Amino acid sequence: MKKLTLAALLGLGLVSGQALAAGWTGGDDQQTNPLACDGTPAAAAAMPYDGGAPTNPPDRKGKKITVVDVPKLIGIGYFNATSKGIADAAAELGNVDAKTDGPTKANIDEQITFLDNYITSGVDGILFAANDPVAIAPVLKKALEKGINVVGYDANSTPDARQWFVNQAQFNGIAKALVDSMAAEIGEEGGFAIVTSTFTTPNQARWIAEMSAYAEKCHPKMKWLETVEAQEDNNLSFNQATTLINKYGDELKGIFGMTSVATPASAEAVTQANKCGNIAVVGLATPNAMKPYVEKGCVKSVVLWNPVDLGYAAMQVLRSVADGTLQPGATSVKAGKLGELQVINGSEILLGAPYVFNKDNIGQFDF
Amino acid sequence: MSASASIAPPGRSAFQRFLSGYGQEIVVFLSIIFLFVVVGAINPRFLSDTNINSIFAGNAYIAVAAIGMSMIIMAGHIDVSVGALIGVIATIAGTLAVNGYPVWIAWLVPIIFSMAVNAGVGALVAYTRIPSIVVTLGMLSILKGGLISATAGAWITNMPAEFMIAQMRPFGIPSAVYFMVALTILASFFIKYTDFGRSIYAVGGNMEAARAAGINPERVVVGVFALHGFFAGVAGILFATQLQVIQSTVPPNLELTVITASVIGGVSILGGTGTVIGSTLAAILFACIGSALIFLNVSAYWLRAVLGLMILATVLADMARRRRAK
Amino acid sequence: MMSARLLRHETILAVLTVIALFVLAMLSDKFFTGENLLNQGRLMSEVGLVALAMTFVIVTGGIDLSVGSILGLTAILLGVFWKYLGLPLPAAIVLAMACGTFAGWVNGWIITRFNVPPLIATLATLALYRGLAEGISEARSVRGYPEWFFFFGQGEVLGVPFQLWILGIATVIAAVILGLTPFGRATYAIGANEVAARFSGIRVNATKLWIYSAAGFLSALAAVIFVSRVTTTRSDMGTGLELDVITGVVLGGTSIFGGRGTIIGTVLGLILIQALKNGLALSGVKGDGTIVVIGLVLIGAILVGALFDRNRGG
Amino acid sequence: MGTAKQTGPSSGGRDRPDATASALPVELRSVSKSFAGIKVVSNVSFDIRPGEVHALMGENGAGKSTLIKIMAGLHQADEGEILVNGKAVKFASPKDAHAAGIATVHQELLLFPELTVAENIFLGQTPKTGAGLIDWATMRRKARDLLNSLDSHDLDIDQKVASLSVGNRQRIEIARALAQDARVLIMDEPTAALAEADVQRLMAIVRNLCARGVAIIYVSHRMPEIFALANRVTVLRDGQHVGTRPVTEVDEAKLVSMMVGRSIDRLYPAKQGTDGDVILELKDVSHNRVVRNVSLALRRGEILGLAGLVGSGRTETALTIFGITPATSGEILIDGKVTPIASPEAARDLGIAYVPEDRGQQGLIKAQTIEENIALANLKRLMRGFFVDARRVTDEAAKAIARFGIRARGPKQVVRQLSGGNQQKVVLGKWLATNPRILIMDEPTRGIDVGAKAEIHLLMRKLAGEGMAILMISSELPEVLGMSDRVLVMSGGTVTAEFTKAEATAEAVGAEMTRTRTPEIAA
Repeated sequence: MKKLTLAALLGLGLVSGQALAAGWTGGDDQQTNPLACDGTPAAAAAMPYDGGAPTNPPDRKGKKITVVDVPKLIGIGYFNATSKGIADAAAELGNVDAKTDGPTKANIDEQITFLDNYITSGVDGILFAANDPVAIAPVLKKALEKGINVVGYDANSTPDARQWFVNQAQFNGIAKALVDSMAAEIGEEGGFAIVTSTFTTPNQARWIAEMSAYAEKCHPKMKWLETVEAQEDNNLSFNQATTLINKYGDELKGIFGMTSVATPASAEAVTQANKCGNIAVVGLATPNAMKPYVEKGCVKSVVLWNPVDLGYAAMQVLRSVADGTLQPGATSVKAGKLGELQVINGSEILLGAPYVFNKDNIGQFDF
Repeated sequence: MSASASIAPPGRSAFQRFLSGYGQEIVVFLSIIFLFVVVGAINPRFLSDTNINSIFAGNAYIAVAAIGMSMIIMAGHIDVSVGALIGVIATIAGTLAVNGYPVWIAWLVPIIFSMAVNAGVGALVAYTRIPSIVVTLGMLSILKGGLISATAGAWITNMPAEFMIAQMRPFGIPSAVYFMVALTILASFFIKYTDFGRSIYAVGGNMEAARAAGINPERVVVGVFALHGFFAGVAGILFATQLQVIQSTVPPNLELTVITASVIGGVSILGGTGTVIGSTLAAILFACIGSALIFLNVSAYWLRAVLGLMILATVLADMARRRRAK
Repeated sequence: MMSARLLRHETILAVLTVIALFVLAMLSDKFFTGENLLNQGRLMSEVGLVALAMTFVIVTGGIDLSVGSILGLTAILLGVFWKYLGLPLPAAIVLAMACGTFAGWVNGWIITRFNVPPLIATLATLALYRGLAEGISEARSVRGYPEWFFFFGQGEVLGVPFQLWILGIATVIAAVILGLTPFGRATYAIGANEVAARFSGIRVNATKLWIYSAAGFLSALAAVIFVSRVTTTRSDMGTGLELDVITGVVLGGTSIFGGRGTIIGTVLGLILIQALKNGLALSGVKGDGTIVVIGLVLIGAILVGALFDRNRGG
Repeated sequence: MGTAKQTGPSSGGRDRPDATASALPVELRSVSKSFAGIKVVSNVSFDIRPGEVHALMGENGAGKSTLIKIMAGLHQADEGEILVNGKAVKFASPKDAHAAGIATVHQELLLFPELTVAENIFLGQTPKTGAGLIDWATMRRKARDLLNSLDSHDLDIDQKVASLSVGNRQRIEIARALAQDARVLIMDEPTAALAEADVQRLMAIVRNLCARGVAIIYVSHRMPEIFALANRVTVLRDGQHVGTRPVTEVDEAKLVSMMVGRSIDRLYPAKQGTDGDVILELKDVSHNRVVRNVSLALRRGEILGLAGLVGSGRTETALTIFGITPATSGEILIDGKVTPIASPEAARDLGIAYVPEDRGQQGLIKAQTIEENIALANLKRLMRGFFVDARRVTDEAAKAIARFGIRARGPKQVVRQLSGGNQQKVVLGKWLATNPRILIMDEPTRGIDVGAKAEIHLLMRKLAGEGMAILMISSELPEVLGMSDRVLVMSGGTVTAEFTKAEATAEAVGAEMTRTRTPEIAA
């Protein structure tokens, strides 16, 4: 009886697995916009400003403002780094009182509650990284209505719910960087798998969708094998990556790590399986976590923008918005030591090209 | 009313005793064998020594934590804070190791800390009679919040190689597997052959009767929690040393996994019954299922649903078996 | 059940809540404002609705860990019915809620039909329902609901958030059912001694089925309000909801062993937690600190209650 | 009591009972104990001699249980002292009492269902190997020997206790006491839950123990056992020591009057009125294999006694009539009409009431108040609109308290705090409030003291006189014979004999009960 049930379940699983094996699992269903294979920048159509505006904000020009930063979650390396950037910028500016607070897990409801509380407590500015672009919109709009300046970074909301969004790198840009790196390491016909956080995490889902589109366009013979979920959990990521290695054997030439947790864990799995050099790990990660693998040569390159810079830029942008120096329609903004940053897509500010860490430069970073 | 079942001749054979004592464990064990056979037939790589190694090693820390959890549940209690505690232990261990303390201190101090914390929880449960689920629910909040306050989630890296005990591979087998096996055997032995071990069942089965039999139930409860602290401590060390990086956060849903392992392994949530072998087998079964689903190309979207169905099937099979036994 | 003996915990809790409100109001002048309090009511509505049903569940000596997953599943079904099956939104809402209620009924069915302890049964369905939500949605969000739908989660009636009305009405109904009706008496009796209840002609299984179905229904209702409030549907909605709900109910004095507990207590427990979360945040305490405080308050409140009981009861 | 005074200087607590004749195994001197300011045991002194059966009697609430708990180390006396072998001792815990050679077989058997028979016997003092580990082989062997010495060869020492009968469990408790080398064994109502055959077996065991020099403190309400077993009897009333007499110097009436402070002349009230029509009839009713083709008819105004051993299908038949375990075949007729009864609710609505055998588990919700308990079976009737009418609930309880003479502070007292007899009256009150026509009483006076027992018997008679049909199940043969207008004997799940009042003698019914004795009663 028991065994029959089990067998039936497994059978069911098999069938559903095959049925769904057509596309890449883990991507979202929004429109993709793959870049050209040779890297020619896409002709960016100038878009009008599509961000929102605070209702009757007080004149904050040059005055001391309180700013709260509510990232997706607190307690992970990545948002520690952005938080550090924000604190750095605040210290440099001198007239900002900034702090970071947020939920302990990437939970839309809790994030909304945090934002709501800070709106009530009367902050002047909000920095956020959205767990869900739509879910967060109502509370951000409420902040705008209260005259609070709202700037996003890392993970966007719907544009009208915030003023500006500091985009660390465009989705298609990241996708191209990742897929190109992988192709360079494993060749045009290699098989690879993806370890992501969850299928519902917007950025990851977006990247995977863009990667799929770009790979189809520019590296059509590369073979996507599988996408697995691993939360933001080190050990689970490690286990999942190890299982992938065991399952596909030589068929698996590379693993994409889609989060700053999954990438080092995948590298660890490759290391512990003694497959360094046989299986490439390409992914998004922070340099500190990757140093051991990069220095040992197990991982050649890690793609990431500098999250400290991202936080720094977000804080600078918020200050400019509060001061009124950044107005809708601007094409660039001054961001302290980062210099002039470009405005794209109407109301987004581009941090720059993604940074590629390798054996030579990784030692210089500490975050 | 149980006439037919119980007219057994006095003193049954050792084999009969074995069977009657390990009903659910056998179900779980057979499930593992079944998975190995079926999945192995479909994809022989499932049975490669590396994959078997990773199945056993991957969930070893869960199995170790489930040993302690099983004892807690046998004694009629529960601990929903074990996941948070393991996170805290891993962080303490990693911090000590990175700051140059000898590795044995980095291993031992967190375990002692874990035992002390849980003994405190046990004392609160035993002497104030607050239900353990309430105390540990509170502890979950305290440990989780406290950990984040203390570390701000900074990752711990660059730990010395000799600290990474879970990565050592004596005779080609991950050391976590040795821990899992040794502690399971040791705990079974302890439960079977010591007064304290037997009194866990007694306290879980009937607290007042235990008192009348000369057992001090409060002391047993504190002891069981402290023991659970020991296993959680070892689990935390294995967890911390499995990878080069310690996240210093609370591993998500770990407490549910650990409790599920104990329960699927045959520990009755009502207390008084169960074995630790069952929970270890269940932890291995989970690793098996997780691995098998990937090997069978079960769409990752449906993975959790299949897992839930499997838990349900196991539970219902157990219920049917118990009903038949009656 | 309404005897003074059992209301003692509620009294302690009420005093504690008043003290907390007072202290928090002293710490931040933004706390004790009508706007903030109403807004907090809005934020606690989903947890509150589920906690009402959870009170019944725990009073019978059971527990339901799957409520968060039912919330997620209902939210997903709502979106899928509307967007992918093309049903009119009102029909999709009703159908999704029916499915959520059914999910609760299935919990009750497993528990009563197969005698599975509730903790285990709902541990399994916790994974199952969440898995169904993920599988059905394939992790895709459903967005773009019509404007009128947002009224449930964002609208106001007479200056009070819509869902707070719902919560208020549901609270009154739940309090009346638990405190004043034969159904409530049966609920307490089952929790205190299920066998004796059965031997007294109480329909134990039917009562439990109703209660678990109600937990499913209120989780589903919470899902609709939640989707309306955040304007989108995701399969991970409601993750961890069960622990928040159980914390509130237990803080409210409901015995985890069954047989005692009140809706008033649950409401007080919820208010205390929400006030602490909000008030401490407004006073500059960070989220992680707040979690620690809530843990301490939970243990402390139950401890004080237990000590009082012992001193008086002997 | 005078004999106890001359305990000379003790030669130490570890002497065997027969070593020094002067050392009494246990002596109590002026022991008192209060709870919450109320003196439950007041100035009680008596002694136990080696090898004697010392009966301890008194109504419920007389202080027997408290006294036992003091001797067992569960409570500590406020005043007075306990001497073991002439040496004053203080028991801080049951462990101390065990060390002093005092063991207790409690009324609620304190066993561990998930441990084996052998383990239950040795829990707390398991045999150890040299390494300090439990020596299972020795433990199993010793358990086997102990049980053999109690003539319990049929018990499987590896079986989990959960599946054993009450009689077997009790033997395990006794074996446990012996394993502790007990020189004094306290038995708290050991026969209360036993079937007649098990009672005989127990009495044999008790005699066997006495012969070995074990002193036994025997608490029981059952007179025949007292006279058959005891050497001396100590009677308590309201916590006071009424007296200690050799059993040869007292008779039943004397003991009763000592216990209740007055004399009760008639134990069983006479029948009033005549029987009416058949109201309940069973035709070949079966439930699985425990109730087999039971046929019986119950008339208005009649008390029908259902006798039989435990496991003979008496209670199971009652459960089937009451809808707990609905009939799987056969017909139940009420007022001559075939009426399927699928649930207790249906049974109640048909006017059937069932006062179950296990008061604590099935009859009452001990944690709730008297009024809550009484209302539970009457919720539909006590409603106003959709709500339970709290005032009528209280009134109903007050009525029951007055009607049945329940000794309680009021309707809002928690049932747990009441004595056994008063608890039983609450159960009765709950069911009589439903205005039943058929009353099934399963062991109506189990564990109830003499006074309350007489009251309940009187009440049953009165109800029958008013036209109620009563089906009584009892393991006490005198009760069956004294109360029933007719007696049915059950065995192996079916009715094997019927006796009229005149035919029903102890010999005839007893013989019928044990005639078709099946081996299964042992398990």
